[in-house]
Amino acid sequence: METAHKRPNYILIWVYLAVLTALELGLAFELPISKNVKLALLLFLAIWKALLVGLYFMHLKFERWNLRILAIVPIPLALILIAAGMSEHIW
Amino acid sequence: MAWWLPAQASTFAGSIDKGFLAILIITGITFVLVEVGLIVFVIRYRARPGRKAHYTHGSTPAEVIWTAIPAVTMVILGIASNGLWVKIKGRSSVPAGAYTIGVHAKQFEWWFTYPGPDGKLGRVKQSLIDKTSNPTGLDPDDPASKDDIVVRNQLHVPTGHPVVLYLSAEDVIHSFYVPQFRVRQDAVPGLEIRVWFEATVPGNYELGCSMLCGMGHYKMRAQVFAHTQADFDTWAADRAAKAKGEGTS
Amino acid sequence: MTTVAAASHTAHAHHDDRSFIKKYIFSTDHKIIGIQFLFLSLFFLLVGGFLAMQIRWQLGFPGKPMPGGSLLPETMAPGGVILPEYYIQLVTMHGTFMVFFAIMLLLVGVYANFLIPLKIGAHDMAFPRINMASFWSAFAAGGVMLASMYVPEGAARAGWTMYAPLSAREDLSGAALGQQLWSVSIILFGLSSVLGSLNYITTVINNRAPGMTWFRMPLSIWALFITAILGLLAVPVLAGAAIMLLFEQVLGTHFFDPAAGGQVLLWQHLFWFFGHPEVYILILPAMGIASDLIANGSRKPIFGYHSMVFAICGIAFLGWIVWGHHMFVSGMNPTLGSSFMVSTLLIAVPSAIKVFNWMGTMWRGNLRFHVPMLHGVGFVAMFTIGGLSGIFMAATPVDMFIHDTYFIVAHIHYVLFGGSLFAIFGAIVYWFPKMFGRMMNEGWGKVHFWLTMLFYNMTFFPMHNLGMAGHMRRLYDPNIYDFLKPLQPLNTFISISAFLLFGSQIIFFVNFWWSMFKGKKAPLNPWEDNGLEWTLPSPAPHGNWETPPTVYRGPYEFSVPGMSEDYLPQTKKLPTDREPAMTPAHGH
Amino acid sequence: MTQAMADAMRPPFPAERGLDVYNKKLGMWIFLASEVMFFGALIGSYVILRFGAAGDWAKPGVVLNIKITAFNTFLLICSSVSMVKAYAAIQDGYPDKLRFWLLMTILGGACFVGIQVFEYIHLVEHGFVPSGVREGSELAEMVAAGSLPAATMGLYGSTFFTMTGFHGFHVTCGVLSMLYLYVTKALPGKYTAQDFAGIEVVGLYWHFVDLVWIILFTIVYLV
Ligand code: HEA
Ligand code: HEA
Ligand code: CUA
Ligand SMILES: [Cu+2]
Repeated sequence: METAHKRPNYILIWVYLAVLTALELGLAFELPISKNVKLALLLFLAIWKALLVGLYFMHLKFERWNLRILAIVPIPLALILIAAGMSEHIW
Repeated sequence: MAWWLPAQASTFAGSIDKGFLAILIITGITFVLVEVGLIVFVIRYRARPGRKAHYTHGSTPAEVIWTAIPAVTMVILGIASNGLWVKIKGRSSVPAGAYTIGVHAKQFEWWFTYPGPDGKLGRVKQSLIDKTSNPTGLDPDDPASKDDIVVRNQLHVPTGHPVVLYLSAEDVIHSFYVPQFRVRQDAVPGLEIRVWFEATVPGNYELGCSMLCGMGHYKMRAQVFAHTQADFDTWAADRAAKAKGEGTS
Repeated sequence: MTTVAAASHTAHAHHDDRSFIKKYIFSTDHKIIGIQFLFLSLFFLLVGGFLAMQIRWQLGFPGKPMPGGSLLPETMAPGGVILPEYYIQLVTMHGTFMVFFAIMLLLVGVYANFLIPLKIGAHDMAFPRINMASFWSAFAAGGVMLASMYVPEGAARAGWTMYAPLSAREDLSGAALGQQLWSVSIILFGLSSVLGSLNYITTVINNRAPGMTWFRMPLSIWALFITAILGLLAVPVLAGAAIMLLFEQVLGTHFFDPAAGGQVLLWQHLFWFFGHPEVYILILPAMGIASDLIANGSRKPIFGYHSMVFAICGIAFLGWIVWGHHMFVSGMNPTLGSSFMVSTLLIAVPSAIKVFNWMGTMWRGNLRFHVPMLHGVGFVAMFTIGGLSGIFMAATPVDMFIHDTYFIVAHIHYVLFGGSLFAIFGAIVYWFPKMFGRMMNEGWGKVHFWLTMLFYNMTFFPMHNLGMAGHMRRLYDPNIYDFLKPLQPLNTFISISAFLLFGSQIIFFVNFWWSMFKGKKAPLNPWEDNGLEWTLPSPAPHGNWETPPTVYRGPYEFSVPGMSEDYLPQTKKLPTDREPAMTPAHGH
Repeated sequence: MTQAMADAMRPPFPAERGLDVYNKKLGMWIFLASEVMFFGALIGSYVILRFGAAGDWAKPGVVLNIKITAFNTFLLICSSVSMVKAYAAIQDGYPDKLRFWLLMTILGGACFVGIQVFEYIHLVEHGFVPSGVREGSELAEMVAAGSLPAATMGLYGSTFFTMTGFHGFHVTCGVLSMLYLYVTKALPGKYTAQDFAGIEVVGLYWHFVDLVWIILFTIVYLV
């Protein structure tokens, strides 16, 4: 089968990841922003990076839908568990 | 009767038993439906020569019916039970002015702390706990703890007056359980859990630990004395007097 | 794949030149692995049974020397009198063996392995070597668990639920090595069941024969498939928890240690987040198998096949959001309790669909009461009781009273013995010919069924009353409590019934071994069933089919009007049947 | 686009029924699903414990060395890229390029593990252990001095070593399996543009491990 199909520019994604990591590091130092904002930003960046890896390196972006479902199905379950565990402390 | 629900001796024992019976009726009907149905089918449709089964892949109306009925029943049951649940265990369910008692569980005994005349329980610190001199870790620096009465394996409660227990556990999880009061609550290390009840019938009951807590779990038993308010006051009074005498018992 | 694989397998099937070791010990053949699992799990079922007998002796005749008990070491039963610390080990190991190593292995180990390829028309599992690894790690796990009973200070003793901190602190539980071995064994077990699950899921998705569309799969396969998903996602959580517990025991970590900020309830959340899906792992395959047995016994298509499938999925889904019903009085956030109650109650709905559809299947059928059918019907009757008792416990206020009493124990055994185990007995008899080429004895099979049914109810039904009277679980000697003294006669009655129950299992034991060697040779299709597995000789050759069979219809086409026999195999091509598309998995 | 791409992304094996994804790859994805739950349990416990902890957590950088770990993170990301390069190489039919990139990946992973071991030794020397803080160690003094929260150091140690330890274990497994493929298949040149399942599957695993680290690095080292 032909292999001259277009494929994501892996180097570009690598640059993305490096930059985002750098940003995260910047956030790690004492900054004039509230703890929660910082937390939110860090999580946002982490998820962004995770998505890049998942979508391009693991080609989820190019897989059929039912394989994508398979890949994300456990995540809500894990979140339910965490949410329940945390709810112990907010009542 | 020993093989049925124990006597009711608290305000919500009655409603819990009602819930139990309601479910017993719902499930009882279902039970009869299913089991009798099975028996009838087994007899009626047993294989007989020359007979062929009725060829069908099902019936949507029938399935809708026997999906909908349980669904509705369950939702109603859920709503009904939740009302009671909130009354008993809800965050703000503890009646105002309830008589406070501290309950400290450890392998394999129960320690009860009564507030004494000032009606206030003293502060307790795990760090202060000492097997012989200070079993519950009462903090002597806290004025409220001065007149507190600490009793081993004997729970005294007034009837007709709500009681709120502050459950704490020293080592592992234990569980506070008085069948006649229909009250059960785990005592969890690291948590202070409030549980309340109001005894109605004076008498002697048994408090059992209902959470496996080690090899002595089976004998982690305490006596419960439900007094009339008057008797309770006299008991508390002479306990307080004694306490003045020789500190904690 | 088809052609290639088929060719290579034909070679196998014809002259099977594998050495004995490769063929029967380190085999990669799903059928052999299934049989290995069968022996392993039945062994553990027996062990669990023996432990139960000792439990019952202590409860029925507290403090009396147990017959043969003097064989036990002083640390367990001096002079044959069971010690409290030994009693809680008995209870813990009984629960552990029965849940993890008997029922779970019997259903997910034996029948997922044996049935999936045979019933979907595959040559073998997708990953035969991983399959073998799964068996041997389960074997290792079982070995470790068994060994833990023979270490000096005895086995784990915190109940099969292993609540921390009791399980984490040897100074409080009195057992160090025993507790650690439990954790190790469970970690190994977790590995085994993940390897198994990913194999089953891949196989069902990818390796179905032409024409075997999703909605032509037998309900047993549907159930095993969904169960595999539950196992895949739930067991790793248990493994993670067991790892933390092990670290707590050997590295002195503080996950569950409140003194250092750890949380005691964390263990319960982790355990039950696994634990409730686990109990559905223990029942769904039984439900699937029962569906097959009942349809065959009724000579009638399953009533509402599609809704049966959706009910399985519904139960599996709800199973993820109900775990808190084990923690109503644990000090958990009561608002959380309310939501867990509602989700739990809702499980009655898909279960209702299943129970009533089984009855619908029998309705106007032509019921043949061969032994598997008996067990199938017994399953429905008994599981219903167990399920209904679950409703009491699901209602939070009532559970506050009956939690951790024998009411729960009754529930456990009605769903697990009356449910799972009855279906398993049926399955063993039903597929015995496929496994060993011989039939199990019919007459003795019926005797075993009826005696078991009788003594089983005599044993476990009164436990409801014990629970209602307030009899706590895991209680070495109820007579400590005055209010439990009047229950002693009932306890003694239960114990005697339990001994008789165990006794009647001997019939099965003998029948099993006798039939394996002396039973009458099995005809090609002994139960006149439609399943693909019956198109093969018994026992089926390595690689099953030379070329995969073609499937023309669902598995439950019994008593089709206008047909001479009352069954219509899935592979039988009628003039009206079209050849299936080669990629059935996309819709049907 | 998706379908075309999907086919392009799938090595041209004899197509199997079902998901139109060959068994090995499907199996790996399913396995990864279980891994999500496994790490979900460990990470979830960390989140729950930290959320419920009395008193605050040690500040980032006080106990752990962020710089070296940041470098480690970068290393892992690079090894992910080299992995995907190896995959692309063989997909285009260049076994020699495959060998190079795969070797790079293995080296990257090995360095990561090495650095992590070094980090562990370092931490233990300073008194940071799974049970919290070792008596009489440097960190013990800091706790005494109040520059570290005494209340939560126990949890910190427990969760840190469990999470990073198991991640490290996964990396090690990845390195070993890649080494195995390198020696047994890549070197003999068994992989071709027609058959490179092993590379794609081990790649998926490797990227997942990288992905987990991205999360861990953020919530353990930076938050
Ligand atoms: C095979 C295993 C299995 C199965 C299938 C179930 C099924 C159910 N279980 Fe059970 N459960 C266990 C195994 C199982 N359980 C075990 C081992 C424990 C104890 C763990 C321990 O602490 O050691 C336990 C404990 C347990 C508890 C905790 C009790 C306590 O510790 O206080 C609860 C509470 O809600 C519960 C509820 C339920 C419910 C609602 C179902 C439902 O799925 C049942 C649904 C079925 C039906 C309802 C019957 C059929 C339906 C109809 C006939 C339709 C009509 C019905 C109505 C209208 C009501 N179970
Ligand atoms: C599938 C699960 C299962 C099964 C089958 C059983 C079977 C039995 N169980 Fe058990 N039980 C549990 C699961 C099970 N149990 C669990 C999870 C607990 C909770 C543990 C805890 O609290 O931590 C429990 C707890 C428990 C208790 C409560 C102890 C306590 O709380 O103090 C009691 C008390 O009577 C008991 C009794 C019995 C009895 C008499 C049997 C009898 O049915 C046993 C009869 C014998 C057999 C079923 C074996 C027959 C053998 C064969 C048929 C094999 C043949 C072999 C070949 C052919 C090779 N069990
Ligand atoms: Cu205390 Cu059981
Ligand atoms: Cu449950």
